[in-house]
Amino acid sequence: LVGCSTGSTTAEGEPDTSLTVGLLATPGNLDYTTTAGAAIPQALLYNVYEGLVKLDNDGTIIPLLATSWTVSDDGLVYDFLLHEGVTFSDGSPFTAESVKFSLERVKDNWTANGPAYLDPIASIEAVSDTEARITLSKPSNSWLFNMTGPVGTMFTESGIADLATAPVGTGPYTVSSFKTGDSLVLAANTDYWGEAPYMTDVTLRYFTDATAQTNALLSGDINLISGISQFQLVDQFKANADFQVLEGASTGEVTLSMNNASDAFSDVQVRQAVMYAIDRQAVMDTANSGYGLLIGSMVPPTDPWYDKGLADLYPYDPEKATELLDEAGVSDLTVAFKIPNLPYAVAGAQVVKDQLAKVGITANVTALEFPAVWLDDVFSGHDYDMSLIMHSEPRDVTVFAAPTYYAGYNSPEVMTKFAEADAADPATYIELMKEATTTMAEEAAADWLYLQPAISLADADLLGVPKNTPSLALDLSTIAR
Amino acid sequence: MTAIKPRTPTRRAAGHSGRATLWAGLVLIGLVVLAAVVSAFWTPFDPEGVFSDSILRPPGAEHLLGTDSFGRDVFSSILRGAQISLLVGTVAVGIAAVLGVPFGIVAGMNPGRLDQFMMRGNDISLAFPALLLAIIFGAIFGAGTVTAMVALGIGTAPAFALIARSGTMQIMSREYVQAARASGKSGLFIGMRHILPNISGMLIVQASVSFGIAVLAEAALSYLGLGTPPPTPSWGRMLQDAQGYLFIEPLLIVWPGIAIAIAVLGFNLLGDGLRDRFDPRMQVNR
Amino acid sequence: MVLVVLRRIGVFATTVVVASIVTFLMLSILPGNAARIALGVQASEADVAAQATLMGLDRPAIVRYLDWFGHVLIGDFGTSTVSRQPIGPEITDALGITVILVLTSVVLALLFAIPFGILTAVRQRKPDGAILSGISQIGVAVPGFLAGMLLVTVFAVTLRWLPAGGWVDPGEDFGGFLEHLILPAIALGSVQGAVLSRYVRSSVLEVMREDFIRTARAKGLGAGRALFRHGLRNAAVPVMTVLGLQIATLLVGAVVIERVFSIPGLGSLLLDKVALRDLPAVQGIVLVLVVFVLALNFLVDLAFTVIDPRLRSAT
Amino acid sequence: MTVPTLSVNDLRVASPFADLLHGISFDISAGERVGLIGESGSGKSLTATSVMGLLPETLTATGTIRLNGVDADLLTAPERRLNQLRGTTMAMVFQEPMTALNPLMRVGTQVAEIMTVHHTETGRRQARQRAVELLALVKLPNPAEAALAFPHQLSGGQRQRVMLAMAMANDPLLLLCDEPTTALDVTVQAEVLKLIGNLVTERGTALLLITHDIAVVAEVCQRVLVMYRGEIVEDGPVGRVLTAPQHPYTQKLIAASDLSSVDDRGRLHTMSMPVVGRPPAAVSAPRQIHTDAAAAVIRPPHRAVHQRLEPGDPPVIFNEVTGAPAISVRDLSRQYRRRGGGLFATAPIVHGLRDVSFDVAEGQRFGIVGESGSGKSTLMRILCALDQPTTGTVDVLGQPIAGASERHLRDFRSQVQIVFQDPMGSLDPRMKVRDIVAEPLRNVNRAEALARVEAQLNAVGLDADVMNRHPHQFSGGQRQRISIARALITRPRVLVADEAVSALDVSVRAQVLNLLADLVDEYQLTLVFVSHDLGVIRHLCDTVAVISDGRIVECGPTADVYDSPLHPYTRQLVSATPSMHELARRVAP
Ligand SMILES: Nc1ncnc2c1ncn2[C@@H]1O[C@H](COP(=O)(O)OP(=O)(O)OP(=O)(O)O)[C@@H](O)[C@H]1O
Ligand SMILES: Nc1ncnc2c1ncn2[C@@H]1O[C@H](COP(=O)(O)OP(=O)(O)OP(=O)(O)O)[C@@H](O)[C@H]1O
Ligand SMILES: [Mg+2]
Ligand SMILES: [Mg+2]
Repeated sequence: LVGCSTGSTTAEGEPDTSLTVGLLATPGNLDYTTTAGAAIPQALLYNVYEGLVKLDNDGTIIPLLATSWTVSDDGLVYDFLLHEGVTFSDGSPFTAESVKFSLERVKDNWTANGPAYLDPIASIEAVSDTEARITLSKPSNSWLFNMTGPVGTMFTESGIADLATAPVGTGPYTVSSFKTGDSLVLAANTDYWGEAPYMTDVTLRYFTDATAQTNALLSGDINLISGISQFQLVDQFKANADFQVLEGASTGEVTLSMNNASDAFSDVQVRQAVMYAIDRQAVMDTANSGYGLLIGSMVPPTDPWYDKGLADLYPYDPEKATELLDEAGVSDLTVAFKIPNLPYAVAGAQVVKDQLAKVGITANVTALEFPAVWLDDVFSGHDYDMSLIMHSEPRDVTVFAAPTYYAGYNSPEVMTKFAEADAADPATYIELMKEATTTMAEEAAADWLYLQPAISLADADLLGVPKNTPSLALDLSTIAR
Repeated sequence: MTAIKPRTPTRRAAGHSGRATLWAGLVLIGLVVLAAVVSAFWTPFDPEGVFSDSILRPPGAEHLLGTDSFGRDVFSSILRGAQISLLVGTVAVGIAAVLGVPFGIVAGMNPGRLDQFMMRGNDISLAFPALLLAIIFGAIFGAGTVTAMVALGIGTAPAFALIARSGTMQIMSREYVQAARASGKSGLFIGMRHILPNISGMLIVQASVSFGIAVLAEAALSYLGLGTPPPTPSWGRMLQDAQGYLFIEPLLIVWPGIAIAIAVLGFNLLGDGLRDRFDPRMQVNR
Repeated sequence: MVLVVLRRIGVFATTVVVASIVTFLMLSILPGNAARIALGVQASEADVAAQATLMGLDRPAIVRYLDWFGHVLIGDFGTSTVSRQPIGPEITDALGITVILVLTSVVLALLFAIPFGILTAVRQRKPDGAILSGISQIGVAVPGFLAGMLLVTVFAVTLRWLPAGGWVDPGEDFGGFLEHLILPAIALGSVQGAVLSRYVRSSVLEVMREDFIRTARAKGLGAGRALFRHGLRNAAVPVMTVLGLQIATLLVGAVVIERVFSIPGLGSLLLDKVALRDLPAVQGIVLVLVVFVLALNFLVDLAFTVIDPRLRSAT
Repeated sequence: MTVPTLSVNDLRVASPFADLLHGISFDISAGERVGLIGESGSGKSLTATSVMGLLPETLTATGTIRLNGVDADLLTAPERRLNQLRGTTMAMVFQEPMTALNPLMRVGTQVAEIMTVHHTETGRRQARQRAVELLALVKLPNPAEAALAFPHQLSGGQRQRVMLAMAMANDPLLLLCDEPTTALDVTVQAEVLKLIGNLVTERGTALLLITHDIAVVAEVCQRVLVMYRGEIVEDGPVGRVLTAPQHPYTQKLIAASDLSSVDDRGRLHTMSMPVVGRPPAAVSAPRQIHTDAAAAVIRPPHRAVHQRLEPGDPPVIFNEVTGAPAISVRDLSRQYRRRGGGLFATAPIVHGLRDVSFDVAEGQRFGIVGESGSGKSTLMRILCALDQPTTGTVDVLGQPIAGASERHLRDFRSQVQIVFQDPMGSLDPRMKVRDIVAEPLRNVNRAEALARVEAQLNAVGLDADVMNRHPHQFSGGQRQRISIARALITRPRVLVADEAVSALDVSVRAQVLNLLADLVDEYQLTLVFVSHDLGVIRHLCDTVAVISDGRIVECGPTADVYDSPLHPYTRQLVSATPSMHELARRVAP
């Protein structure tokens, strides 16, 4: 790296252990127990905060603060064995009591980031300092997965006074400064119980403009962009020896949602007509410069019940679409297409609108301010016919199927299957999940256009940059130079 | 005493360079208007469609200025974009004038308490610049061309009020206003028949300058995502879209940049030219 | 005398109060549920309602206004619903950045505009004057953020001389501060400079037609000296008015450049807070901006009094 | 044979569009005082600015201008050389004292500058001291303090003295004065002229004094040049030119300047170039005072003077009329609070009028004379209900108008009309003459209005075909006729004229005065005529009130007041207003 004017270039021989990462969504504060959004977990989960388990880069659940665990045969009792000698960054020790304290807090004190995920828990017991027993009220396949996310975070009683600005966790980093809208600086936790991270000073710099972010990388202000949105630049970076391009999978399904409860889309034939009318490849080509994966359902390849074939369920066939519309007795369909004012949605919507027009559907596009107005109108108010948004939470298909959800998809059969699946043994779990998600695809609950690629750009000399983003976290501990 | 000789060589000489400016401005504005009118009936390609098979073509015989990331013909978009620019300018300036001018005239015609009071009000609205209003209005009513135009209009109104007021105060001291009052004419009559026509010169200058500012502001708002939503082509949006392709197709940023510059330059030159014409000093031979 | 000062301050205070009411009213009709935004899409309606009560969103408008403005008067802007921090420091930090940026750019603009404007005025009828004047006209016609983008492309991305954006506090690392300041200040200043140079030009042209310049020439001062000794101070008066207005609009207007350069200034803060519906913060920012502008106008008035003896005393 | 100080030879000045000066030549010797007169636009200022080398860039000049002791031709000399000459060898005083000084610089510094620029004083401090001396020389009261004042703190006359001090600072060989007193009051004008005369005589400076006022020339100069359309048409000793003008233009100019000489019909001599002559029929209707049952009896107006107003003195009612006067003013005061003072200064109170009481009888021609700022316009505005008095009552035609609402004034509005000073400013440049004249009419249909406008325009001596033209297409005199037509179209009973001829060239002034006199007779108007020029009042009015500093100080029959002024201020005024005959006598060879 030459001519880098701001990065701290150290003297010859000494390794440069500082890293600056460019990110787009800025956290409003540092408390993800009460503040929604992916930005806080992205910065803090696995870096500052840790749970008993974590999701590795391939999407497998692996031990973290727990060294191992056993599950009773009925699937109701989990016994976790905890690491010894772990302390929080405020010096207090991590014990089974911390587990009890943290998980019990979720129900009453968490308002954001899915407190319901831990509903299956019936009781938590600190058997000894290093043994924690968690009893479920019913068997659940998803809860341990959910434990890898924010709700599984371990807190200490002495460290929750000021979660918004002074997080206290057991992770490899501590927060050394935070300027809203500008940057979050992490410093290596010198008392970390595990292997010390290579990068000792990490600055997360927040940009509001993707171009500014890319420029910062090009000019050497930052070393890494995790999850770029300007895919058109990928080829250019591939050709540039100063940088490396890491292509991975995300859990973000870019979804053309249709309000199943609206007059326009309550008829499954009409929804299917839309499926045929849209050339998903063309949408991806135009809005994403061809980057991404056609999925056809709300399941990314990192989920065990991923079915590759669903991508071809509704091939691009405008004539078929017209036929279906005729059959449904629909003509001159005009729909309110309310999208969030985010770049990918704005780009994708233009292509969708154009293609719908070719089968006689008029889509009136309005770009609503995101999050404020879009949430109010579309998400809470269900006042829309069609929208286009990325669902980035992992394994969110069950949420999507709920009749109260904004998609208005109402299939008791699918809901029952999800419930059965959660309680079933692991093999049946996968089978049932596959069935339910396939049904949703067949009934065209929504048009899952494509899976957003997780593409990161980094200085060529960076090693161990996480490729995939199976969870919300951006795991910095593996990065080296 | 200043002798007034409107048809003297002095005025013609002074107006000479002004005339070139005026014409240059008119020609540039003419180009923009032409683009807007022509594009209402015809553009080489559809500027609002999506053409996945012709993305990012360089300029050539088929696509005069190339195509953008949606495969749209840039030339067609530029032509159509003139409509938005003219619309924003016209409506914003119209709103500003409709709000500001009567306000300024009333204040200027009633020196004393009322004037003081109105001017404090004007100070307050001056403290809410157009961009601030656009941000707030965008949040309240949703971002879009209409919001942008209204915000720009309201934000520009205080400037019109100031100009109208100072013009009115000048005219009020003229003896023909006194004469009209001496014949028992009402304030409304004096405002409409004497003051408005006589300050129209400075108002037109102000309008022309504000027009240019509005075109620039629309571009800035589009850059912030508070302007015209897609797919309606607007020059500001085109700039915003193009900046992501700066390294891939730098020309994409050049064309809308030039279009904006032409429009703004046109209105500024027109304003300068008109100022030379309307400047009272130019008409008074000292 | 004291009475008059008090009266002036009284008028100023009234203006501020009215401005605060306008601000409050305008923002109280913001759509979007701040509580829902804070909690996110998965929160239950009950949680959202509870959160709204917590944020005090359920009280009548007049109560909320009085509560808010009362606290503002004692310097308490309330607590951000997003960052959970007192808003005051957030605003002052961002304001500080924007003010530094704006003032630097205005100084740069003046350094350019004054000589350039005078030159184009003096050489008005010469070809070089016309060409320079044309250049400044084009400068006025270029959107500021385009200038910023081009500067970044050339000096940060291609040449890698300067950072592409961001901000460093002067107290932290002064060199770094300067490096980060240069490009945005130039981007902001170049367009302002072009605009100002037009005003300087017309102002100087105006002054050059004044009788007292002719008097000075008749005394034996050369054209340049006459302009320098007698013209400039007179020409400064209208330019200062414009400058005052410009600084006022720039406080918000800089947001575009702040975006291009990812600078956490006041405009950026406002946009962020509006997006998050952080109402107390938005109200605080808007009020600070408005009061700042009102105060600025007051100071410009004052400055006129210093420059222009005609305003100092009544005849 | 001595070399003249200034020698101008075949000076031609041209703009890209027209020739402005057609080859003029003249000499001025040392110590000689030469006047340059001519109508507006004849090229007087161009001549002077050519000499100074300060012509606008757009104009080109040919010919030669030589200055004694300077080897170069001023027209071709390099700018550097001219800079050395300006302010030392030659100096100039401009017309407009209000704008000719830098408003942001103390006057002392501005005077000192001319010495520091030319290094005629060794240092800044010396220059300052000398500046104070110079200010004393031009008789500024309190020169040391005046030096520290800003221009706006001085009156017009004082500023003109500062200009003069500046011009004299380096003892120039040649002094050019371009209408140095046009903007000043007659009384002040006389002082400044005397000062100029004295200064140049003392130092033997050659003087070129530009003016359009022949009286000014007679006051100061020995020789006079008469300019007409870019040429010098007459050049001779003042006495000779005044008494025996050779060129027809000069003859007319002198005739028109003389307000005391009338022809056999009692009319002033005019320059014979009216656009349309007035139909002679209406002219010589014998003057008769309008009388009816209720009308006031006009006694010969009695003389009254305010020598000095002590508090508690009974107010004097001037020109008191028994019966029903057309205008009756009692204890009228008007104060202004001046705004736009300093940011922190209290608004000072200005007295426009103080305790004014007088009557005007129906049919009377009542003149008001006084210097600038004495309150004349304020009084006129109140009489027309355009302004409200602070205290006091005003009855016009039996109707109290102080405090009356606009609705109650409706009838009054058509009965009382006003004519203003500025021939351009009193006509809306955007309106057609037709609409301007018709403006005061109400409840009249279009056709009738047009007919009345046409008749009225005829009555003021304008053709009907001017109706569709705009004001800028008329000369000053014509514009004033249009103003008069507008004022008379409602057949008012009272006509108020505020400086109605002050802005007109001498040549047109006589025409307008004649017209006014005729119309007042014809329409049996009560006339209130304001002027700062006693000569004009004397010609037009039977009664005059002299106003000074917001008070009437003297009032009586015009001839009496003129011939034997009682109040000191009136005396000053009268002596400053020379008549043509007197001028001729004074300068007679
Ligand atoms: N800069 C100029 N360009 C063109 N024509 C000019 C210029 N200055 C003056 N003139 C014209 O030259 C003629 C003579 O002007 P000048 O100012 O010398 O008149 P004047 O005799 O001084 O009149 P006044 O009594 O009104 O001052 C006028 O017709 C005027 O319009
Ligand atoms: N609107 C006003 N506000 C403040 N002061 C005023 C106003 N009008 C007139 N005055 C002041 O009142 C005094 C009388 O003014 P007025 O105009 O009546 O004088 P004038 O005799 O008509 O003078 P001139 O011969 O210059 O026209 C002056 O000192 C003037 O400055
Ligand atoms: Mg002149
Ligand atoms: Mg007056």
